[in-house]
Amino acid sequence: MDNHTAHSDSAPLDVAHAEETHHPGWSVYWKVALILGLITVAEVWGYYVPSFVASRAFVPSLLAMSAVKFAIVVSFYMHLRYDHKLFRALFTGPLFIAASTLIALLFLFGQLVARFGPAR
Amino acid sequence: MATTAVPAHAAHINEHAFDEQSGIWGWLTTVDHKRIGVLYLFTALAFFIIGGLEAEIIRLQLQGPNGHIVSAELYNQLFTMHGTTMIFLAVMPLSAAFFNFLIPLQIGARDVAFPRLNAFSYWVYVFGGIFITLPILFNVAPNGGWFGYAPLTTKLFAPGLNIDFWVIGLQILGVSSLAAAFNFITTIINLRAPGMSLMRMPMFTWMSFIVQFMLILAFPVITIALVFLLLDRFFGTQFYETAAGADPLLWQHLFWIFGHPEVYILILPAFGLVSEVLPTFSRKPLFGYPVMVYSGMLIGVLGFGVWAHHMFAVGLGPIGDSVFSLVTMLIAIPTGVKIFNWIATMVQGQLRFTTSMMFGIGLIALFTIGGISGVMHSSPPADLQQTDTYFIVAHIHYVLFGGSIMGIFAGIYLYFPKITGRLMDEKLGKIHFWINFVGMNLTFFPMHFSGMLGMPRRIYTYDSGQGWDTFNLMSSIGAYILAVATLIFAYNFLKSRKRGEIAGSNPWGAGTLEWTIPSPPPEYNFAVLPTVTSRYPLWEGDERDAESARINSQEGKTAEDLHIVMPYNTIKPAIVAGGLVIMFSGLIFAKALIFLGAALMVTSLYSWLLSPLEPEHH
Amino acid sequence: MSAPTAGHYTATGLDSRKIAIWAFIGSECMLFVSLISTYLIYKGRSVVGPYPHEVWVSPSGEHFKPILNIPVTSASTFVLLMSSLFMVLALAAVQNKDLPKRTRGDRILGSSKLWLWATAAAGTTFLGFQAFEFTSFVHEGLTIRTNLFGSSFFTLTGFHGAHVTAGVIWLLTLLAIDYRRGLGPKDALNVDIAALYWHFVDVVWIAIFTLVYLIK
Amino acid sequence: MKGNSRLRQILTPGLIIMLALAFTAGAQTYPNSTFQPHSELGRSIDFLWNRLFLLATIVFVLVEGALIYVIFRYRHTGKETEKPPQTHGHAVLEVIWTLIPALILLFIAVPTVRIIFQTQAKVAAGALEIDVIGHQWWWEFRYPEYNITTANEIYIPVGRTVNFKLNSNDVNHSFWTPELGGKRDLIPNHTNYIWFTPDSTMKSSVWNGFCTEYCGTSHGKMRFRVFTVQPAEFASWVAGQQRPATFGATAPAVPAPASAPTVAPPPSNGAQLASLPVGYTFPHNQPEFAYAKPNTPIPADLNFTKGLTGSAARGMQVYSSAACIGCHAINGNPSSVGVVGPNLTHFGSRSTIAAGNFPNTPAYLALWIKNARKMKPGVIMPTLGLNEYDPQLKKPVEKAMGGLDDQQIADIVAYLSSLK
Ligand code: HEA
Ligand code: HEA
Ligand code: HEC
Ligand code: CUA
Ligand SMILES: [Cu+2]
Repeated sequence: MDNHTAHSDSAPLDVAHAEETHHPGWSVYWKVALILGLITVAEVWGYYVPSFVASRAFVPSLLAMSAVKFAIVVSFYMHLRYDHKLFRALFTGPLFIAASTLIALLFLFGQLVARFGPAR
Repeated sequence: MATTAVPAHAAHINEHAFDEQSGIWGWLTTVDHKRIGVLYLFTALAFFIIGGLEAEIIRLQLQGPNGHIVSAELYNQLFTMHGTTMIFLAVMPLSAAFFNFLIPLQIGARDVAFPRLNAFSYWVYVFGGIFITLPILFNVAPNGGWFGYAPLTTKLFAPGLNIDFWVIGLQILGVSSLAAAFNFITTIINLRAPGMSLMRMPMFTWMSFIVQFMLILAFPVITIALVFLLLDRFFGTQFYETAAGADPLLWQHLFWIFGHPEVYILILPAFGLVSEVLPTFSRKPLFGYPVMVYSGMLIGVLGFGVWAHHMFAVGLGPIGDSVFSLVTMLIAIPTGVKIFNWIATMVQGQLRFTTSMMFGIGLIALFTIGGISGVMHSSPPADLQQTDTYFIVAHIHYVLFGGSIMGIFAGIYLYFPKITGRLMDEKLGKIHFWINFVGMNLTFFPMHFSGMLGMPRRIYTYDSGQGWDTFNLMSSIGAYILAVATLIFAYNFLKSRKRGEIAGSNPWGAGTLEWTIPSPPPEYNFAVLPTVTSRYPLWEGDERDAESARINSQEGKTAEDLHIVMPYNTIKPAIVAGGLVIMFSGLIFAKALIFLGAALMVTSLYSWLLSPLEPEHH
Repeated sequence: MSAPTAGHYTATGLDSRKIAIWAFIGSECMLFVSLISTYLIYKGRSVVGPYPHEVWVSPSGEHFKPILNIPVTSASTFVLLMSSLFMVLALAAVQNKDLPKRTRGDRILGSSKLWLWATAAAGTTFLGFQAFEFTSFVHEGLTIRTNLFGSSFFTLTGFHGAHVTAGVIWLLTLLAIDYRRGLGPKDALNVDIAALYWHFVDVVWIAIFTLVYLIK
Repeated sequence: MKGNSRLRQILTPGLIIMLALAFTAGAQTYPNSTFQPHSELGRSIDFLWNRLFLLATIVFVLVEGALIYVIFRYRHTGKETEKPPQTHGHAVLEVIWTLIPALILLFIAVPTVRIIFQTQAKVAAGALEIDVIGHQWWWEFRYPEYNITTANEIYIPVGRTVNFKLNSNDVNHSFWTPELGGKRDLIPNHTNYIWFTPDSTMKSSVWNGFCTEYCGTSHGKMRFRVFTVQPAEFASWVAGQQRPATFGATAPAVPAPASAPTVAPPPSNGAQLASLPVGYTFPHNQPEFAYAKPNTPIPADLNFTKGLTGSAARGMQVYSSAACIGCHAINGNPSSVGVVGPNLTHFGSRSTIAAGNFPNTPAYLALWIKNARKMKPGVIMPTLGLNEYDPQLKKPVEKAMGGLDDQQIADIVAYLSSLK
């Protein structure tokens, strides 16, 4: 559209200008891949250590490791760390609702009772 | 402060609005958000009448004890289709009509972000709507209730085609809603005119914005619930097979995780419309704008944490009951804030009781009643006496009819002149309002009594001597009165479209952007993208607002005159939609159709994606 | 995707398609959460075997090992994880197409075709693993109809697999364009969107791998 | 708007009168009212309801009152010369009308949570357990303590806590007796409980019960009856139900309950018990319980030969060689062990048939056996009358399909009616 520039002096007020996104390069990407790989190795290794599997730390630590992997991919490969804050909001909001729903459902179906509340 | 930015000029109808591609072909291929909005409006009103007719038969059957107008089988189809039609085919698309028509106008855009996707959403809706509605003519309509609880909907207990139509139909309609929601989110974020900051957006656009997020988060859940049911019914999986150990509560949870946000999806657009109506006819800006925005957001977020209040009778356990009860009660607070802020908007105003205003005030009065009965359900022990009785039916109609439908009527009377260039007949409008108001209360208020006096819902007949006869008779008479009201409305609507008084660009003296442009708006909406400096550019904007309003209120120029690039018309989205529906219906009719539909869909989709949206820039 | 707003004024200065894909990803979170919840809710509720982690006895008295094959799935997980690396390199290559390439390393890193192929190949490998897993399950007596575990497992991983398949098709379409006319910085956004989708599908697998395969 | 408020002026008192009517009218007019609780569960719900209703009324009056006032006060007169003040908001006011609803909700939330935990606590020991099993579209009731299985009608002693253990055999149903307490769903693979104590001061009465979860075609016809009777009457009923249906034999002289009830009857009632007939049945025909008598009309095209007399002895023969035994059980009739339909052991002692839809009289029973599917849509029990049109199979019943002629049906009626 050509003629909207009539008022080019009035910039949108609430949003930043399209910023140049400075994505990291190979030097960061391969390190990220390495970390991801190492965590995966740790996860699988943990699966094969019976004493660890039996311990109370097993489930929480597996969850933590996968959460870290999740966060790394999202923030580096999906550039959420570098991109416009709008994208962060578009992703984390729904993710929050989704995660809460998952937890609530597991609680309601008694899959989390042991940890969070007394059995009925 | 400029009192009004609209230059006084003789009101006449903007002849250049819809003529760029007229005839049926023009409507089939249009990608213009306004025309798609009009299509939505007409289609959804038609479905509203169909849903209403179903309700009338229900009321005829229940008019007295042991009624036998329809059989039990047909009755069960009628209430299922009444609920499904009203929710998915009438109220949601009526809201969508306003999303389409209004949002780009309110934010100062020339179209939505993805015009062809928009056309696609509409066609999927129409085809899906026909798909799910037609079976009632053959006595094979869905009959599982609008929330289709498993295991009643599994093959074992519902071997017929009825539920197949429902599962597939809803799946199709979900595609339409999702596609539209992505479109509007993007549109609102990205196509606001210069200066149209988020906190200057008209309240209707804000509420719609929130609704779009609720849509994209709620619909995937019912999609999955339906996929499970579909796999169970067609491919022998066991998600809802109790013999295999399945828990019927899975369906209920998944459905209501969708279902509760859905009810706010139904009400927030109406809230938004009323938030346009009240300031316009009070000549005052909306009271507490920021709080209205935040309360809407809060309703949206909390709406995802209350679903199990539909399941207080299933035995969630005391902790689950308590938590969901408390969160449900919390929702009353932001909703109350809205009610009070609307009333405060009118305080000290100069209230003009146009039909639109009367429907707007009607919403406040009636929705409050429905909201209050909602709070009464939110206390689980008390709800155990109420759930699945007519007390619930009373609640849902006070919020849905007294809320959504009243708000939508307010919106139709307000925006009819913008859509058609002509005013609706105010006298008939007021008659419509009063008959509607009386009929509505006569129909649904007695249901509070029949419910608390023990009448379960979804019963196709009841025995005499149960103490329900009088209340049911009242409800039925009320329903017939509502039919009269609806007929008056339909007459007014059709008559005024052709012969109504000519409106001019701003017949109500309203303050927002959409009133700066001619009625009906030209295909490009704004000759120049406006510059916005306030929430009500026509009331309180500075001279830059006035300038853009002046330029845009000029009529008679075509897009070509102004060198504005508009998207091509195209039939492809409609074909993709057709392919999608053919593909799904193949599950019922013939496997070959699945492949045929898929092939049609994929090829036309590629052809759509590879063809340019609009002429190259020059 | 065509570019409906390319060259148009936008309020945020961002491209509409990128906003739309992020909204889509947000929506997909709910989709997969519904699937994962169902799987977890039905865990341990099947009335007949096979079971994921427990030894089980068939009606005819045979003893069977737990059905999930962790070594194979670990390998496929690793492949999918690496595909994300390839994808991000493909995007960088497209974005930096016009930069001078001096060393051999520059040329390798700057080859969008290479990395797109690598990503698509990794995706296909993952799908191959999945096909292998599914067929071996069927041989061991687990189909989508066998029990609740079968139904929820195949539906969850099948949905994920369908997403990967769609992603591979998308990548191949991009490759076709790359061969026809070369992808350059002006196409970066198209590749970026595909990349976001691809990474998201990977991220979902990260969650599935832990919740379905590793936690007993 | 003048008219607007005038309407309200008429409506508001009208509504109040209607409410008052609804709350005060006796069981005669509103037999299923939730406002006349007869158990402690019902009363705690009623307590909550009263609180909710009071607060709701206050909110309603305030909001609608404010609305009407504003509509009147600020209507456009045409005489205004200036634009109204362009107020944009008022922080203090907005905080106030956020806090007041919050406060009101607190008054609801606290007793709500208290009553949730109170009513869903584990039932006290000594409660009478009744297993309720939902079927499309009838109720199976079992008293594990007494080893009784019956259908569609339950007897419970006043003053003793009953714990209903709810399960379903097919789809979801919901168990509700409005006057005794709230509902609870019957869900397959999911055991639910609801317990309450019928008021010990209550005279023997009957209550209507309903299925309130949509469960298919005849959901609207899935009803039941609850008889709250004095402990002695209950004991006598139990004794009667525990006897096998020894057709033709005389009843044993002394009632001998298999296991003595733990709570009821209290010792002081011993004398009374002896004076009661064994196999007590509630005198439901009294006019004050008219609401419990079904009024469902019979389809016009369903007739039965007039003047036939049935023989119970012959009836037992016919019954025992007809399809009936595949679905119905009668303790004492070794061939009749089906589980698809209601247990008929003491069928003669029930006051209604077909899940509370018809009075249990020979005329209705005969028609039911002849063509159940015409009398209640969708039922699983087949049409059995010879040459009768079966609305589900869409064809008449032939001899080969087990069709029974009217005389045979009359005999079965005689037999079943004798099973007191
Ligand atoms: C437009 C749709 C809509 C809306 C907006 C609402 C709003 C609310 N609903 Fe409603 N509801 C439905 C549509 C809707 N509902 C439908 C369709 C069903 C039935 C589904 C089915 O079974 O078929 C249902 C069922 C339903 C149930 C389940 C009942 C049952 O089946 O047992 C419950 C339970 O808590 C409930 C609660 C509420 C509450 C607390 C609100 C609140 O959001 C209301 C808040 C508003 C107010 C309270 C009024 C204004 C506030 C003030 C003036 C402030 C002061 C007020 C107080 C302090 C009380 N609703
Ligand atoms: C927005 C939603 C909406 C709307 C507007 C309505 C409107 C009406 N509803 Fe609706 N209703 C629901 C949503 C809605 N309903 C839902 C979700 C359920 C639950 C379903 C379930 O249990 O699964 C329900 C259930 C429900 C029941 C309970 C059924 C049962 O449980 O057995 C009843 C009973 O009276 C009823 C009645 C009515 C009536 C009389 C109207 C009236 O307002 C209708 C007014 C009439 C019309 C608007 C059209 C009449 C027009 C004509 C006659 C003109 C004819 C013109 C031509 C031929 C050109 N509804
Ligand atoms: C296919 C199974 C089936 C057969 C065969 C069958 N019934 Fe039934 N019967 C039922 C079911 C199911 C009901 C419950 C129907 C309802 O109320 O919805 C029922 C109900 C009844 C009732 C009412 C019971 C009550 O307490 O309300 C009577 C009496 C009865 N059957 C008698 C008979 C007789 C006599 C025959 C044979 C001539 C027979 N039935 C054959 C399944 C069967
Ligand atoms: Cu059983 Cu409704
Ligand atoms: Cu809800």
